[in-house]
Amino acid sequence: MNAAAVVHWSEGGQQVVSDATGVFGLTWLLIALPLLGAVVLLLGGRRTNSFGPLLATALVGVAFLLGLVQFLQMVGEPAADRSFAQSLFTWAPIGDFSVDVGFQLDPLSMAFVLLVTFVGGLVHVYSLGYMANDPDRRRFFGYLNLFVASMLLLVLASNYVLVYVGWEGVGLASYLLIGFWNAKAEYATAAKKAFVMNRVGDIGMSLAIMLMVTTFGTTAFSGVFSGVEQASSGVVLAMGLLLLLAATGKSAQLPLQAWLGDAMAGPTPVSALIHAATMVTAGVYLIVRSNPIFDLSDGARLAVVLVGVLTLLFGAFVGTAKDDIKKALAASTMSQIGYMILAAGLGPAGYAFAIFHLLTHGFFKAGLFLGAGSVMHGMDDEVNMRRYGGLRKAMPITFITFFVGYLAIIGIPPFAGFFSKDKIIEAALADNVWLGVAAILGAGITAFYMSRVVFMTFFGEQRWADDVHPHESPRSMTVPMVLLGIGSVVLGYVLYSGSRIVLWLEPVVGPEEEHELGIPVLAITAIIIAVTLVGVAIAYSMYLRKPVPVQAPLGTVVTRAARQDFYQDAFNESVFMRPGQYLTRFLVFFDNRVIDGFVNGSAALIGGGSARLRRWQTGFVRSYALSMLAGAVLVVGVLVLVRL
Amino acid sequence: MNDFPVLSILGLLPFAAAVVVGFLPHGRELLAKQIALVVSLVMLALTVAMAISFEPNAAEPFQFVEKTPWIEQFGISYALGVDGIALVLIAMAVSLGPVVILAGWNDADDNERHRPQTYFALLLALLGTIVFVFAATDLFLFYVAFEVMLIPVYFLIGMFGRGQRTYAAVKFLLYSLFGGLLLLAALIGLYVVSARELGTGTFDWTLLAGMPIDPDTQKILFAGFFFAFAVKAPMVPVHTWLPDAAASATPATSTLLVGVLDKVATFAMLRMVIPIFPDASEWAAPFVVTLAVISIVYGALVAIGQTDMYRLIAYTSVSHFGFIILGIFAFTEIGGSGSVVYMVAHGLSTAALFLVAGFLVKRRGSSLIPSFGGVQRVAPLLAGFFLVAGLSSLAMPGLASFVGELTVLIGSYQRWPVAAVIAVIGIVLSSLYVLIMYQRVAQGPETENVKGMRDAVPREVVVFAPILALTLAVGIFPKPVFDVVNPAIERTYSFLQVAPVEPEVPVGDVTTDGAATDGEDS
Amino acid sequence: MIELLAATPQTSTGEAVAFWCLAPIAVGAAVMILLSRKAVHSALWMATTMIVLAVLFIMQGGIFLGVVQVVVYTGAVMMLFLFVLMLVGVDASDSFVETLRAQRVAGILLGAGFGVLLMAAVSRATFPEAVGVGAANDAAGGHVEAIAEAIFTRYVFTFEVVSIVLITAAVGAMALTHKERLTPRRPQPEQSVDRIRSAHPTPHPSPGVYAQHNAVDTPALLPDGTASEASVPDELRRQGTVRYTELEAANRRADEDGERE
Amino acid sequence: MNPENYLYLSSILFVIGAVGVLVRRNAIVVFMCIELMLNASNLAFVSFARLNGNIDGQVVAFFVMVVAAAEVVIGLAIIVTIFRTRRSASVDDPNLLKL
Amino acid sequence: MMPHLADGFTSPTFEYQLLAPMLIVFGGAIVGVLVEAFTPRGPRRTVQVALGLVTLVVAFVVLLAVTRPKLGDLAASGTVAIDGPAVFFQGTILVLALLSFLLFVERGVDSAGDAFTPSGATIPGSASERELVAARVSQTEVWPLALFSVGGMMLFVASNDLLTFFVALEVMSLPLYLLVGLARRRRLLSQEAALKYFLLGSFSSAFLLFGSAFLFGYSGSISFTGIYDSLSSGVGLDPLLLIGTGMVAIGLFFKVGAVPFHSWVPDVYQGAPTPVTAFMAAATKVAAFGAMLRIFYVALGDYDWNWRPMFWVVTILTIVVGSILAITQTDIKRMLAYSSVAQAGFILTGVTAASDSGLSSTMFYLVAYGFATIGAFALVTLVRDGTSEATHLSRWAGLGRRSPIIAAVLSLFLLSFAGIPLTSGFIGKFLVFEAAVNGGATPLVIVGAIFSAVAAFFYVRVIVLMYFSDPPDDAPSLALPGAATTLAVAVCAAGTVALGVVPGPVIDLAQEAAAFIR
Repeated sequence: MNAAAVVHWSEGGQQVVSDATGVFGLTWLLIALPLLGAVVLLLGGRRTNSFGPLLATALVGVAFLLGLVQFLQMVGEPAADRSFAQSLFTWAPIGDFSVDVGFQLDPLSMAFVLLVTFVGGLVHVYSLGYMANDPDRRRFFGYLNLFVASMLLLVLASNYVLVYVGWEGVGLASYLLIGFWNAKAEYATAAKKAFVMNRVGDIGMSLAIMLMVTTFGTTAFSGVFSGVEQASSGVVLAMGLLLLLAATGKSAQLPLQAWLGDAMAGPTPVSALIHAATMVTAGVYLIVRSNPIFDLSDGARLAVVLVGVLTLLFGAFVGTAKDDIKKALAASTMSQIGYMILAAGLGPAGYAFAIFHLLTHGFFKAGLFLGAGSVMHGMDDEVNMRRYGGLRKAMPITFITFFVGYLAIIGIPPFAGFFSKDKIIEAALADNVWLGVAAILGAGITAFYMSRVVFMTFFGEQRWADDVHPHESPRSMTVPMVLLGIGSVVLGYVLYSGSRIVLWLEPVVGPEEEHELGIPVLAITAIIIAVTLVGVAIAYSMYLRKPVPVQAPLGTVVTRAARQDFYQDAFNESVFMRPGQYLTRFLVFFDNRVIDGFVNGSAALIGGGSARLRRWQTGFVRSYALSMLAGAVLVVGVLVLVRL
Repeated sequence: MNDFPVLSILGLLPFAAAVVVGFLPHGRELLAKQIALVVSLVMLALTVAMAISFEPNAAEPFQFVEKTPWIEQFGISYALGVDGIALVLIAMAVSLGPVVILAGWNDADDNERHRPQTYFALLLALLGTIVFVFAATDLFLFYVAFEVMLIPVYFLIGMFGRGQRTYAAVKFLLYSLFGGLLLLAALIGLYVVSARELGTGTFDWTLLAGMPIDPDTQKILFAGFFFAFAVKAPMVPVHTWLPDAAASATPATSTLLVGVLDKVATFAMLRMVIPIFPDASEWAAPFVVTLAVISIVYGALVAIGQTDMYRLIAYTSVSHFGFIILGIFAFTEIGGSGSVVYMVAHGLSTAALFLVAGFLVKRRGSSLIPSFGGVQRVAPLLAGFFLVAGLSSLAMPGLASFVGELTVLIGSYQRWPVAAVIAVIGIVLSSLYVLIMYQRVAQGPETENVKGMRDAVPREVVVFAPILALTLAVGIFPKPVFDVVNPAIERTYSFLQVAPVEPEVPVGDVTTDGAATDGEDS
Repeated sequence: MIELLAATPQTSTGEAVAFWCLAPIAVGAAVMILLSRKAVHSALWMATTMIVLAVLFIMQGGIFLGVVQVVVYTGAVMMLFLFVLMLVGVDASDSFVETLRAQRVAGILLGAGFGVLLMAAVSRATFPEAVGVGAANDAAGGHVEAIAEAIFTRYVFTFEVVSIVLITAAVGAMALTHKERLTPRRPQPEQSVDRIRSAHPTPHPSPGVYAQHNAVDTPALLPDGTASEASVPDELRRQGTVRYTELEAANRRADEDGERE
Repeated sequence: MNPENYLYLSSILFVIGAVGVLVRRNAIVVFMCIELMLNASNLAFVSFARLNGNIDGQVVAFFVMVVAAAEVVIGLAIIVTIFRTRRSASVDDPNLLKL
Repeated sequence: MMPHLADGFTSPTFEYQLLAPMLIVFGGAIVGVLVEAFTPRGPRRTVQVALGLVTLVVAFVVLLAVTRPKLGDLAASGTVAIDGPAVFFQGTILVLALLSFLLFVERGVDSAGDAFTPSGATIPGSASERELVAARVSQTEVWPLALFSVGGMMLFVASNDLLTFFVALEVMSLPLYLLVGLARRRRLLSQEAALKYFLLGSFSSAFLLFGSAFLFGYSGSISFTGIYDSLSSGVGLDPLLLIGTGMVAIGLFFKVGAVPFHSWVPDVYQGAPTPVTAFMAAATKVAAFGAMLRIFYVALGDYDWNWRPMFWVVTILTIVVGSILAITQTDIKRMLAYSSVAQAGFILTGVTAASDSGLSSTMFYLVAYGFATIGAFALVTLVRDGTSEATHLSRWAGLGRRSPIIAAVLSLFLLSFAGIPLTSGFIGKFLVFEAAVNGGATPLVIVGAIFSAVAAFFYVRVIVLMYFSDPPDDAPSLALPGAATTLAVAVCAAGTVALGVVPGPVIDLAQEAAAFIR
């Protein structure tokens, strides 16, 4: 739609962004298809009850196929020509400033398109079974479609404003889906909490956009990235930190991580899709996408690294203490995204690995969540792992797929997670020894808590209640799980071999920076695997060799703290919520009593003055004469005074 | 353009209809409503026709100009005309006309004291004054419309309101009069100054705008104008009339009052305050911006603490008006255009909120938030409306307010970064007040209170649909609005001395979407 | 005499002596108006002041005015005052207890303040040489002629308008005091004839006779114990303030109840 | 002697009259005090006539006497009317109209 | 001596064309007195009514047809100035008087007759009073008295020397003292009002007269022209000028009801028969302001920097106290009385401008105010409790539903008082404020604006009562107005709207007329 090829700077050299033609010209359809589904389902009312869910699933499927076609087409292009721009219309033109509704399809967004549509499609299919008996499932599928559309908009947008639109859109979808069963008051609260905390992060996004417009006069990626070199270092640092703030909100990183655990209130497919595979990784996408900004600011990258490493440990510790299977997985998600953020913070050395881990994680974590959903499905929505045990016989497919995901996440070769996590840890070690140590420690804890989950759920004696009859889930649910399981097995190697992922992303994030490692790579891998096995062993000794009590033991101080998410909610409550409530209450009082009181008080004062003055009107003619004489003195006095 | 006096007809038609409707005998209530609806639709058609033949980039400031001498001794004329800003706001107001009439269809039916005829006559009269107030290019005529506007609202609140309607009506009127009379004093001062500067005194905007006035005088006159508009807008700390008025008025009245009428103030800041008192505007801008930011945060915080839906919505408006004023006083084109879009968006979102809240309140008989709970279980459609209205209020992308809020923030950040940074807190607070209200009203288990509540009836759907459509239209494709507004904003700020804000690192020529030429030739 | 007093612009010693004798009298009499308990005394002090003022007028060349002052003011107006005083009770005397709080103190203070302002103004004015009315008189051919000329030429319209004031006074006094008769006064013979023809040739019983109270509003009791309405003045009956005995009141209530049923 | 002395006298009489209006309760006396004020004014007029050599001052004084006479008639008529109704000539008694 | 006198006597000139309107009114009044004396009681009232109305109409016609074309001259040897303002004010007074007379005529609203007692001489509540009521006698002296007063007002605004000024004041006032005491209902209040008005009025006249003496002493002349001429010369006598200015002002402040000389206003307005109240509130105010403008603009025209501070103080006091006091009133007549005090303050704002625009704006305001005031008081006569007017505000609750037209028209007048656009009051306020700002009295305008809002409160309170409250159980009856009242109210309402919507012609008139001659 726009002028022909314009130049897009990237550290890797010249990247040509060409006008989207051919199949790339259909990029807008990627978003439009699920959006259409959402509109039809949400506005169509009860009429669409019968075919709505299927339609929604089909539309996402079509989008996936379209993405696949585009991918194949893109693979055929030379590496430098893999970026395509499409501008639909000008959204807000004001003087020299203007925002287009425009998309940029390049290797990075392509990866996300495939992830989102594939996992999204599978989750849709899964949901057909999982939500089969929910009276509101039409709405559910509408929301899911809305989410997919927003997520695609987020990753396809060619400027930050449009990213922000998608950003908020996924937030809204997340809110709607977390609160899908809002008849339960806590669920509604959880949804609200997620939305509000996300909005806190959005402050960063808004401010970053303002800063960009002020600095560059545009928010388009091309414009911002080409101008960023000339911007002052303070501005670049500020932009980086603001984008990081946005990322922490969406990706549940410290200090805005508190919502994710509660978000498990949503139906499990939602947790799989939104709160594991896609939306929560948007922060990683944002940082990687903004790589020209982070490349230029060591300070911003340091902040990113710190957030990542702290969150990965935090999430890991929390994960060890949770008895709720979904919450344990949520903590794990938090921790794994910590890895990604950490990688992204390492700069050119880590961008590709962040995305790598993001993709593999998308598969195995989605699979794990779907597995958990399957378990819950068979266990009458019981989420407490202390009430599980020995389920591997009752639901073999679920067990196998779950176990594959488990192996992937703890990083056992050759499962997917092994490759991606290993790369991150290597990069971290190369950057700073302590970072590496923390990352390796995190891997160990990951192994421990994930083993704990697997052991408590599928191994050991049965601990479920008498009236529960575990059974395998229907085909619609198991097929997606199997597909994701396959992905968890092969995706790592596929992307790793020949540095495929690195090369694929090179046009966007630049070439991988070679890092110097003091010790051989194999040694590191060995150490990591060793630590992982130690974690598994500890879990084995604690949860498989000893019976798991149905009532959770009190535990140590640390355990208790971890169970409470290290008192993050208590902290938020006492530092923000309570004072906020007091402030609000005070201001309401202030408004009613002081401001309005002042107004009403003035009125009363005038009224009172009137009543008092009125008493001068005594009805005695002599008093009136007196006031007249007083007036005479006044009048003549004023006249005389003027002459003085 | 042509000689067809479209603005006069647009303004006078509802008055004529109001007289007819007001004098309809008992028993003809339905006819009254129908006339009102038809007239409002005719107005809408006229406005659409006007908008189509409007030329955004015309050289002269006003189009559809009409001018007849009125009080020649004082250079007062009956002068009408619209620029882009006025056109957009008239369009917004007139679009809400049929919506509001339909929404208030049964509002006056069970009123023991007063007849529906009166209700609809007052609504029509209000619509008429609104047209005049936006279309007047003579300041005196503007003032007349500005004050006359109070009368129908006053009666609408006092006659057809609920609760403390008398208190609210009187408070509204006195507040407005207080501001209005100071405005009158300032207006007279301006006239006297114009007589000195131009030889003959005048109230003609085209002569007054950009007229040299010595700075001290400007400051005094500015104070008079600004105070009146701050009361109307409403800004903290002169806002307390609004919650009372909104809590007592019918939703239809509140919609027009908050959604449209209060825009007069922000409109007048752009139309009058800045072009006529540019120096004083620059001088006072830090103060105004501070107040605006206080309004944003304060309004939102107090909104969070409200237990009455109507009052809550009123306080959200205080917050939103803070954004609008912040945008205006950013003195950047982005901020200015953004604030106009925000005005439109706020009109729509407030309309949606008030009207949907009204549907709920009508069913429940109470506007207190705790008297609801779990509405979604019994009336999912209504709850959905409510949520969408709320999202519109919290500036969800895709909806109109987002466009306004984002551009306002960008525009104000360019000039007043600190203010913009504080104002951004408003977006968190807005999600709090909207979602808390939605949660308490619509979510959670179905409560005794809402048992048997009927879901939205077709009339309500018809009321909500156009608002939603407009909100989405402006949210997704705001360009037509910007195209119309931009030239007017540019003209407005051309009176100022402040340097336009230039990007530090201009990269306009290499963007894919930011090219300066995009607006015209794509 | 006329020349002596009127024509001199400057005050002669004689005038000064006269002034210093008369002025204290005028002030004293004026003060006495305020201090006299009885209104009629005040009126007399008032007359005193007026006469003194008449002399002062004459001393300043206002001979005609002085005469008018005595004739019209002291003669007619003061008599009117006295007449009305007689009408409302010549003995009536004011209580000297001030009922309005602080009225007297405030009045005197304000009066003093006002007086100071006035006199300060007069004292600060620097008057030119007094001209005297002599020249004006001479121009017209004499004092009375001068006044006459002013009245009948320059101020003739005003003079005629003054007549309106007088007419107003007359009409007003009539309106407030004259009661119009609706029916011609009936001659006494006719009244006595009517009396004999009526049911009550004898005088009505006087109120209170045979009743508990001897007051006008208590009706007389007839021998049968009922009250005689005729014994109370019509006025009271109309006002409904007739005081019945308890027994009678009870009977009446019973009657009324009966009627209602 | 200085002719201004007449003005001092006039001022004093005027003030005494004014104070009399404030402190006396009998309507007729109050009214007399007002007449005293008018008389004081007349004295001022006559004195100024002499100071300025303009006979008009005396003419005014003459008219004032006529007008005052008429005023007295009306005033006394009003007082008499009130007296007939209330049996009192005190200006303090009629005070139904207040507040 | 006689021959001498004959020699020096020059016949006074009498410009009949200029004086004709006044002469007609006075003549009509004198004929009225004769009618009083010689016409039998039966047709007497009819004759008086006809005579009164015809006199006013004829005077108005003559004023427009004969006097107006000739204006700009002194008349009657310079004692009267028939200039633009004089003719404008005389015309206004005649029109307002005519409207008030229509209320005098009305017998339809009170079952017993018109608003006046059948006989002022009877004791209230006495048998003889009842007898007279039963016979439907009326006190027809009201008519010539009112005409006298009208004539006095016309002379008051035209008088060009201190003597005529004083005499006109008395001609205007004396009949009013009497009229106030002649109410049919609540006669005790009426008589009390008359006594208060009379005593305080005479008191203020004495001040005015004393001040006149000092002005005369300062200038050596009683003509306004003479005073003006001497302003520059008599430096040593300045203190006299100060005292004179102040005390003359006091007399006029009293007449217009400015604070602190206002205390009579509420009592007298409440006690007087309502038609008389309307007459006083409208016409007297016009006359008093007319005279005030003349003396301060003509005689003291170049002295304004000296008297303006005094006006500032009084204006502010008047606006503030009038507005504030009206808030707590519970009687509608008293409320309107305080409103008229506050309005006097706004008019004074215009006077303070001391310029031609101050003059013309004041003129316009007075016309606007006059119409609205007469209209408002006319409506007060219509709401009745049994026999007398229901003036307590609580009795007016819910009137909007019971009688939409009365309520609507009253609201119109109240909104006009409050200065809401599209009513005459707004234009009036705009004009005086404009004049004041132009004349450098901006602070006054700000005070005026602020207290306009306070004043609006009590006007609005009545509207609230009428429309937003429920009527009391024993709601007062609503009298059906007769033709006369209807006509008066209609004219007032039409005037109020017309002056608000198309004020141009009247502003033109006022501006053209706004030139005093000296």
